[in-house]
Amino acid sequence: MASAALLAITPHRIGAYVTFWLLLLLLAGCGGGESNVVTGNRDGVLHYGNGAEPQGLDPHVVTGVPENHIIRALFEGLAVKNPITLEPEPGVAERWEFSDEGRVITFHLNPDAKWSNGDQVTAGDYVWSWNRALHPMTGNEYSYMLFPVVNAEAYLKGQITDFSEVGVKALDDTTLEVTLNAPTPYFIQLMDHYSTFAVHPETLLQFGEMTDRYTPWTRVANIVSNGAFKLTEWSLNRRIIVEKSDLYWDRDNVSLNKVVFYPTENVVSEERMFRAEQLHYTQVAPLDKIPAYREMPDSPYVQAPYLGTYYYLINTQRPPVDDVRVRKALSMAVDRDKLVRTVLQETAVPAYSITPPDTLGYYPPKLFDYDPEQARALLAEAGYPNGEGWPGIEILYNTQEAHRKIAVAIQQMWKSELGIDVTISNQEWKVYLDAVSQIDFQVARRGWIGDYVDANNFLDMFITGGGNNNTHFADPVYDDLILYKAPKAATREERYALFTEAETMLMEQMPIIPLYTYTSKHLIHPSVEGMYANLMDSLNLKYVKLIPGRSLPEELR
Amino acid sequence: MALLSVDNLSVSFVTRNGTNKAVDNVSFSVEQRQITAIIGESGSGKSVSCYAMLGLVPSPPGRIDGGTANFQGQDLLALSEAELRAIRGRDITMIFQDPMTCLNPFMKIGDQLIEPLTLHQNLAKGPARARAMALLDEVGIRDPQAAMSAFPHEFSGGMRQRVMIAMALINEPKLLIADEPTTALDVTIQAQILRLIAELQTKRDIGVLFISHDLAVVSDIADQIVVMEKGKVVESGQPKAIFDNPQHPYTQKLLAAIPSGQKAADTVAPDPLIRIEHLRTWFTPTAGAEPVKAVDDVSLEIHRGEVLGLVGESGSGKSTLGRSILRLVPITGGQITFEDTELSSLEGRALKQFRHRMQMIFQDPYASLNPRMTVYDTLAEPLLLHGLVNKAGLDQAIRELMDNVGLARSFLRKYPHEFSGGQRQRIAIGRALATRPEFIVADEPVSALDVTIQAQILDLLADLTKEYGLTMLFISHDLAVIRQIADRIAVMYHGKLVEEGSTAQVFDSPREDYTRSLLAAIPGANAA
Amino acid sequence: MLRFILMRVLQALPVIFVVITATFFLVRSAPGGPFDQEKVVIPEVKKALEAQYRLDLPLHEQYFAYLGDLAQGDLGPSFKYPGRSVNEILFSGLPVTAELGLYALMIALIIGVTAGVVASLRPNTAQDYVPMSLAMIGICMPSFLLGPLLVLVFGIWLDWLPITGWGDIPGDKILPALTLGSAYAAYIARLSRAGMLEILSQDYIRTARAKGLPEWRVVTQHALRGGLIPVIAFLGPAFAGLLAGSFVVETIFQIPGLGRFYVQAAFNRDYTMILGTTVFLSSLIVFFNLVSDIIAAWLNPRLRHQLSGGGS
Amino acid sequence: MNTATQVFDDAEKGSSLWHDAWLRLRKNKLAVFGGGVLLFMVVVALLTPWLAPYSYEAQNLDLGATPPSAAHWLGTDIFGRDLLTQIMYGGRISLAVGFIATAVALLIGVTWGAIAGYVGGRVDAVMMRLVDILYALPFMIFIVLLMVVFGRNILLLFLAIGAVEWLTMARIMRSQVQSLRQQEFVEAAVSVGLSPAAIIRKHVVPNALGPIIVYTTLTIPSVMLLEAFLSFLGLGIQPPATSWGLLISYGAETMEEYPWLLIFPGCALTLTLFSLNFLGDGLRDALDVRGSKD
Repeated sequence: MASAALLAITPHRIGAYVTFWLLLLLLAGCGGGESNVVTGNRDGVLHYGNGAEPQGLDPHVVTGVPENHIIRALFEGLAVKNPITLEPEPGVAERWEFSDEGRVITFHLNPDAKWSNGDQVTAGDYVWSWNRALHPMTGNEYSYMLFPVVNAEAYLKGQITDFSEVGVKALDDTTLEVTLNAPTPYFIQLMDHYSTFAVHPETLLQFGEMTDRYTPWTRVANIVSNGAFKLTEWSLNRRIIVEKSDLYWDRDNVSLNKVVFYPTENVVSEERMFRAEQLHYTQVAPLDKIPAYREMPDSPYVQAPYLGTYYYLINTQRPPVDDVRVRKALSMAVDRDKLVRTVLQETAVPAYSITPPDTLGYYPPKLFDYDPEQARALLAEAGYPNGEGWPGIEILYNTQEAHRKIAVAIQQMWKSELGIDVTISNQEWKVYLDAVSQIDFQVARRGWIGDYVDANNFLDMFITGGGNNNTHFADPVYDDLILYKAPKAATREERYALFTEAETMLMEQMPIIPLYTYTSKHLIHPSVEGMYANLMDSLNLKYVKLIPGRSLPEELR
Repeated sequence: MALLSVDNLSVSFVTRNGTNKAVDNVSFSVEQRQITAIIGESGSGKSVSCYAMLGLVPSPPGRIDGGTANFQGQDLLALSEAELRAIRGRDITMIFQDPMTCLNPFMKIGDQLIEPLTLHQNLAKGPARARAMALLDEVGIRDPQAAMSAFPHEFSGGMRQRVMIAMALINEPKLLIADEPTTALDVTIQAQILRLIAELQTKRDIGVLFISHDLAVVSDIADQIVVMEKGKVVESGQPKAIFDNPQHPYTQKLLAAIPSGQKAADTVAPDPLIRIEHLRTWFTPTAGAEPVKAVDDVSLEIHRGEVLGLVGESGSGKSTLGRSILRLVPITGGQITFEDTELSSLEGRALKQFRHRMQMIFQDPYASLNPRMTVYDTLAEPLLLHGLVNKAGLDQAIRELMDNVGLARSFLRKYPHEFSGGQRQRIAIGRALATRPEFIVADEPVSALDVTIQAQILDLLADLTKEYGLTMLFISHDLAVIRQIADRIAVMYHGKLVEEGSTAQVFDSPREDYTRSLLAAIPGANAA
Repeated sequence: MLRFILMRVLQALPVIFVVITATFFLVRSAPGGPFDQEKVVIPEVKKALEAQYRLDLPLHEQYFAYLGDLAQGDLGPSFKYPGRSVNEILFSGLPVTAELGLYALMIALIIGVTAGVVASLRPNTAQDYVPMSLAMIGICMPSFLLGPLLVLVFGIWLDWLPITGWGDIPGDKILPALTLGSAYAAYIARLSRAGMLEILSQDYIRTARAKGLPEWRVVTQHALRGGLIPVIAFLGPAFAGLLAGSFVVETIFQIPGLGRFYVQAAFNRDYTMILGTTVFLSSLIVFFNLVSDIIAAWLNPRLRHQLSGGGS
Repeated sequence: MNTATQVFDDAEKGSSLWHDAWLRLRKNKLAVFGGGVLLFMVVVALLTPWLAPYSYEAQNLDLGATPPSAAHWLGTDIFGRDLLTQIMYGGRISLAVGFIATAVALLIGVTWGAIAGYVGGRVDAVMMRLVDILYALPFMIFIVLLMVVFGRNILLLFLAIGAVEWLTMARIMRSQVQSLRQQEFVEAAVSVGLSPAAIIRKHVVPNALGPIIVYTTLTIPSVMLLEAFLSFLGLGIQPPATSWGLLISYGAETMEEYPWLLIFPGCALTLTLFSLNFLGDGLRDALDVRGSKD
């Protein structure tokens, strides 16, 4: 009877209680109002998925892509890249001229170029900043960007201590003279890389020494920058907001009033934010969703070739891959077309060389193709006919879904084409890095994104003892080609021929197995204009415009 | 017209193992201003019949099969839950057996007290509190103001039962059901509570339904006695008639079970087996706090072959003394000598060797047996541990033990929960005897048992003591029990030994006031 | 009370100290350093970096230097986020994570206690099985699955709730709190069911019924308090666990909390950050255990005397 | 024990706690169902190499992810591999990890907790402080170190999981033992002269099994998911070997595009979870010889 009472009263009461809380929860959720995109389009605010929280905003301290996007909004280099052609265009320097067969560059700074506190950007600022960028105490990981400059490398390595010996001089406030070791065709490009940017010396010195890495000078209240935008909010892991700068020399051509950068680490969340119109732009697009996006009319999905190669490193000293025939067999057994078509959903281009095709007009040779017959023959020649006597091989990759998919597919290709035993092994990022730098692996996954558009940036990795070589590949002829012959080449054609020669040597020795060339993959809201696809995935926010009234395709609503 | 008249009430429990008739065609009545007592052992259905009337038997498994319970012209059994609730706590109130568990430990006494008032009479908090305090005063709580904001655990059992009574009376009920209200209490407290109930009953003109297993307890206060056995009423009538001229054999058995008489004094020459000198056992509940002096400077001799009765209220330190002798609690100071061995300094192997010479029987046979060990395993463990028998002789030894403690051999493979309290206590006794000890501490071995069972166990203990030539320290709060079994008596109060002497001496000419108050509290003076 | 707290804190200090020491040497022995990157850093630059962060000193000197800084409340500079101190990062993330944890705990309590109590009222019926089965799934449903699922249903399909952010759009705190809280709700449901079953069989519940109290008052006023003590005891460790375990939820919902830093610090070998978060979290664990013990003791009048430090 | 049956006649014959529990368990339909499902899973796992319709590593990249069909009952994953086969092979790993790692945790946790709770005092304080310390250590660094120091193997996985899960077990056990220690039957065992080890083994542990069993049934599924996390960190199994945890986490990423990749592995885990729970509850009730209370 007591229980009968329970039935009669309690569930009713508790039901009401539950309903109450559910209602409360739901009510709290109502009234979402307009989306970011709608309000942003009206007010000229771009909502930008930036991939991660930047380490910081000090151009000489940080490394990485998310940092790049924000720093290049806040600062401007001597030259900028044309958003479509990537050819250099005036930045802080309104013009520059070459002399001494291209070894000396004289930059003429725009007198209208101003720091955000009103000070003029001077050539002296650049000398001071490059001193900072190259100073051994600063610990600038991208200092090598300035190595073409005379004595820059020696200064960084402490071989000389007097910065005046380094080839950079301020002739007057608006004239900067840079002396290079050799003619360096891509040097002007580097002026758009943040490690060569100028910082405001007085501001930095206000918070510490020149070489201090961790002073608060980049905080909202302190920072002084010279770009199209200035920093107005920096909430850790929440958002960074930059606002159009009134002192920027080209302010009349800047359309956006504000850009909000979001640290969108989770790819799936980022895509969902885009779908919910909380973002105009995503850093990437989730692979599995791309086919569906592609099929939409007026698809917001934008894909473009990207200056990066995905490849497998091979330890050329560890059996069985110490045998070049084995390396070639492995490379030829990979059906790159199929890999790209299926696992990668056509978001990459099959690669047969380390340098991506059309790197500023350079097209690497295609020296081999998917050829299981020949692969088997090579393997047999090396002493493993049909995989007999094969000691086993392991593919190392760092823990990430994309790498896993590639490794699983390639493992199966090798197994089925060559009949050999292949294991794969994933490791946590730093453990993986450790193994790669110690060359403690047989085959390891690797990717290289170009710092600047030039084949040299890819090919000079494999010089003997190069920090990013990681394969034990060593060939004096190759070193000679890259280090001495190519820089001295008189013409672009001659230089590219030398690169082709080097590339051929590399593929003959096969210390790496190139797999595919990257693409950049973004979701861009239809209301955004002025975001041009290019090889560097380089986006200059100053050209971006928002057109209100456009909405996402039907399929996404 | 009777205040409550129950006719042909039948209640059964439906379980997976079948239907079990707990109350079978029971009829009884409570007259206004009178006390009706229902007597019976646990399981006789006495409580179930009362709970069933008030809708307090959980259903399922409980089921009321039939009957009526007329209370002020209403059949309680026909009322809806809501109607019943209006009566419960207002016209009919209850007090329960164990005051330690029946008060909500998380609520202040005052809040619990006024709950029936605010609930049934819509009284505001202020006047309700005033009423509650007056009532607390009436039931003998010294500082009602403080008591109102105290929590139950701050009170002793007797005080809590007073609070329960106050709570039951606060709505001026017509009928009070008291379910074994004194069973869990010390003997002196029991007397006080009984007196209180009787007083309040006459003063307030209420009918009382008093449930108990102990005839002696109700003999002083009941106007009417109903004896129940196995769900049926076997006899009912005026107390005088029941006591003087019991008709039913079961009633006769109940009467016989009331502990009475005194053990014939043996004339053994005092030969001390255990000598306790200046024993102190103190506990420090939290570091740095004032120690609790459970046993404080006690000196005592236990003679070979005697049963020494140790008497005292709960908290007097009598159990701690027993455990100290057996080295079950660490002692703070003093000496215990067993024959010639200094016990307090024994450690490890030597102590283990000694353990089989001294054993203990615990108060609660529900708690002292490992619920996951069969009787066989329980008895085998000490035998094997001390190498008293080999594997081959094990079964034989266990059979003997079973026979000795009066348990059927077919029980061997059962678990403790399958036994009644008395049977369990027999198992516990068997386990204690298994090691063939010389000395046994029996800590309230019969306090948790029904009165008839209590008599059986006492007889068993007496027989076994003789048969095994045991020396026993028999700890109890119940003087009647002690009197029946002990050769000598020691009385403890607040950790100290206050009186010691032969049974006759202590009963006939107690030296201390405290002993006298204990003696005065023995219930059922007119029944004995 | 003060004495009780003081005792507990004194007991906790050696634990925290051992945790610091063990963590310090553990992270140093893990392969890979804070400055290892995919593009190899020039050795001279790496050396300069290590010098800036005292990593060039012998390990024991680094350890003592760290302890010295710690004693002054300085957790050092972050390796991964130059220009930010660990203190600063912790205190920027803590309020958010704490708020998230608090909401999650509230949701867990509301759902868990409700389900547990409902189930306990009619054990072994559908009213018991349904909430308890849900609870079981809830315990085992990983947040990396539940989070996206909730987003999909409530954020995308139904379009009722915002899917990311924290305090930017009204209602954007609901889904993260729900995701984080659900596993705890499930545990609480089981705990409160068990606790309630235990209490409902107590004698004093019978007393309450005998008073004529309606069943809901018996449950809410008499049974709930005792029945929830195991839940309270669970809350302390749970809250600490929520803070440490909020990583996945913070990542899914783009919440600027502490959890992301905690996990990323380990991936980045951001030594000071790992140590800082570990010290911080272990102190929190101690703190919340203490708080929940105090609350449990305070709720239980029989234990309240412990708080005053003396016997009853 | 066997000799006993010779002396006593049939009526007196009984059984041990475990035999008795078995008899009770058999009567519990849900528990039998749970046990049956688990047994079925174990048998399937053992026979998978012979039962599986496809090879677990054979890919059909051009087929890609397809929903359930006649050829592939549960569909295929993005590599065109048969999902049913993947789940069957995954079950081998998951069940092994779930049961063995939990057993490791159980063994350490119960022993540790029982000793700490029974002995009490300073020993307890030291033992439980150690548990506190292990709780507070950064788990991920710990795992990475384990991996580096010992290399990668499946045993290490058990060790790593056991090393985390035993902590809670120890706490539960300790609180159980602390309350059991004050029971009179333990005191009785002391007075009989049993050694502390024997008391813990024979009197304390069997009576503390209830909550432990319930916690264990909850631990096994979460261990299966933890394995996925460790595999991500590189400690666990390596592709193409798979487990339910891994399948679920892959499936979670593509829940919109290929829902079957999430649903079916999720069902496998959920079914295990419920079976375990039914069995666990049944086992707890069966071991509770007191049966239903009054």
